[in-house]
Amino acid sequence: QPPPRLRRHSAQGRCPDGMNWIKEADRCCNQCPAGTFLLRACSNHSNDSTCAPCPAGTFRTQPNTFPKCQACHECDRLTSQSVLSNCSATRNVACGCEPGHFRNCVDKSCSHFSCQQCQPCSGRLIQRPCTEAQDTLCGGCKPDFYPEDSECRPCHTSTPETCGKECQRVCGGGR
Amino acid sequence: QPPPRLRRHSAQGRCPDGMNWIKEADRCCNQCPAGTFLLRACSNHSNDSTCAPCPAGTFRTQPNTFPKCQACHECDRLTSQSVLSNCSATRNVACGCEPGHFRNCVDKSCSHFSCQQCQPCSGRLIQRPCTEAQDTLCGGCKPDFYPEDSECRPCHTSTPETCGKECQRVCGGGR
Amino acid sequence: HLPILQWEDKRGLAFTKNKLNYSSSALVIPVSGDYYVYAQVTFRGTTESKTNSVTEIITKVTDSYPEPTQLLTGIKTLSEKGNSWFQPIYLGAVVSLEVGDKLMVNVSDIKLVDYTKEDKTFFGAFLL
Amino acid sequence: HLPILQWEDKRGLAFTKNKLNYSSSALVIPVSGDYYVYAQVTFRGTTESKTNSVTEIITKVTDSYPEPTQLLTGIKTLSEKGNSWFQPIYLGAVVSLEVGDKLMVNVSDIKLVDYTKEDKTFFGAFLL
Amino acid sequence: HLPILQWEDKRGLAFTKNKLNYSSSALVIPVSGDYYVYAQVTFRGTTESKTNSVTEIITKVTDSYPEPTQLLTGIKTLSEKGNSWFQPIYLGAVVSLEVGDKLMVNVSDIKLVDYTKEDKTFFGAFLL
Repeated sequence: QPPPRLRRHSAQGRCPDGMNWIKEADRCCNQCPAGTFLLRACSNHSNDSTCAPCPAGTFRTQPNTFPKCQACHECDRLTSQSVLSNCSATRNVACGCEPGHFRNCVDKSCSHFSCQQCQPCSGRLIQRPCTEAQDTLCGGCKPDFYPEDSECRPCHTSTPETCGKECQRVCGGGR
Repeated sequence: QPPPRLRRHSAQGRCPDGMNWIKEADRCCNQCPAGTFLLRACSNHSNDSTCAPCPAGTFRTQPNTFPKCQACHECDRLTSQSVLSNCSATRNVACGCEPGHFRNCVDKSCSHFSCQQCQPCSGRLIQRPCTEAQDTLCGGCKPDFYPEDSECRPCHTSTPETCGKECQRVCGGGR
Repeated sequence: HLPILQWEDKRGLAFTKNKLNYSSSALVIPVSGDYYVYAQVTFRGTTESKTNSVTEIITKVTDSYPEPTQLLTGIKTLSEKGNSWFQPIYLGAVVSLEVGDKLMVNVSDIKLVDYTKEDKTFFGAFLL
Repeated sequence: HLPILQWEDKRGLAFTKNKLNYSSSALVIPVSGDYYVYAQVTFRGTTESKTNSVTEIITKVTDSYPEPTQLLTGIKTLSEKGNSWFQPIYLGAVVSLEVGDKLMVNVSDIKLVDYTKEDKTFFGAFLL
Repeated sequence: HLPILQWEDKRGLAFTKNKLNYSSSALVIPVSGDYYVYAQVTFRGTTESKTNSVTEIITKVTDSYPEPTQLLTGIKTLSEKGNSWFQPIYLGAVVSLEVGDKLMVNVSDIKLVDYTKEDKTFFGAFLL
């Protein structure tokens, strides 16, 4: 049976759920709810800590007894990122890509990405549309378009002299 | 009227022109002229600081009360820089490029540059000569030189077999 | 001179204490002495940025002297292939400073500084 | 989260003292205060590694809080030509820590960390 | 061994104090203890330099022991396109040193060290 005094210290760090050990108060205090931070630890007469809301530009997603909130991140305008959801007292900003752009991940976890313009598939069929995660996947040439030097050209722009084998195959012989 | 003691403190930092507040002396002292540094602060009987000349390899461009002078920069021989003017007690070294070289700026302010050999415009007219700031700008081929694979070749080296269309146009038909 | 960075000094991980205060883009030295001064700037750009080098300089300004002094400089040439690039530069050293001296961070191009997260670009000093 | 590096804390140049102990991949803070925290990771790879960036993050974990806090981050994109490449990333800054906080180093890809010599990859902290 | 750099210890921003003196290319430790040791070397070259990597090593030499100890190493491979390139390497960490130990900085190639400005290449240490 360890001496009582020792046990009080050994209690350090083991508080009931929803409470944290506060060194200054030398006791367990209630956690402050998400979106707030610990302004003053609880005193001897009550478990309640004094909490204050996170100032603008900061947040806390979880109940805590931190003296400060976390600073919000910002979306990167230079790489065409857009704000999916603003930073709130309980949630960091969420960044995505502007319409017509997709995420070009710099690292595997894609926590760093730049927003790249979706390719237009001009003259081609769209096999898979552009999404936040992936560029458009272009398919073969649209009807009335013929393939030439890895491009799809409209039949109506071809002339008998320029209409090669591929062009005739697609746009018909009656040129 | 603030109490005299306070005023003495409030004088901190506000000295007449040509004088600086010296904490150790707790008073304003005369600045040391450019090319020198503060050896000893002025004492109560005179405003004059004791100044000493900047040691070799150091400089001060302005009147000051610093305990030391600034270290001279050096010109970069590896990148063919040359000394435009040596470091003096009152001025840092000035670096430029050796004759026949121009500054190839690494950054926008061109505080970092390497010296690149001016291009010779062999067989061409010099549209704008090489300067410290820019490479030579070569123009068209010199008289009696004809253009071939982006070079200018002297007419006299061409032979009837090798003298193509351009060569004949420039060097005349009587080949 | 090169553009001067502005800093957050209260929110998140940022803090100042012992009268080493931040005001108008500078840390102001409260007590003469030797300080370890450090800063990291994460530069980032895209192929359009067309930059071939980035520079970070920690500078000292003394009220009584008209010219700033460059204390620490990091310059890196870039040869990036991808459409977007990241390049951090860390600088740190001991310098002797006088009360009232101001410390600032200059960069070659403010548009290329990654300001989006406080753990990627930071600046500080402590008295030895 | 990114993988956490494990460290040697006794052999060679490594040491811990003043109760700033190392346990299960973390330095455990014995006394609340301001610490200068630093780490260098040397990344290395070959053309087969097919990586276009490396990242090093010094993270803080507090038992009473479910999410780690990213204190310092270094990210560098790679555009290496040779068949093998080396890329060191150094990070260091002052952070306020509480007793019991745990400091760890996360990396984008453990396979790319050069663990072969203690002078190339290291991690530490000291109380100001 | 790799060439050893020589340093200026008096002029400009350079200084030594508290008997941590500089002599024949080395900082000499006056008092046993834990020191934060740091150094930055800015390497620079041109296309003619034909180098594919640069290395900086902070080394400890103890009179009583014939071999130097490598304390901190930074190695970076180069893949530069432009006709001139710049590459800074910063190193810093806490090491336990004995009175009389000598600290030096070795580099892969002295010709590639940018010696032109004191704020680009520097070396120092302080007792914790």
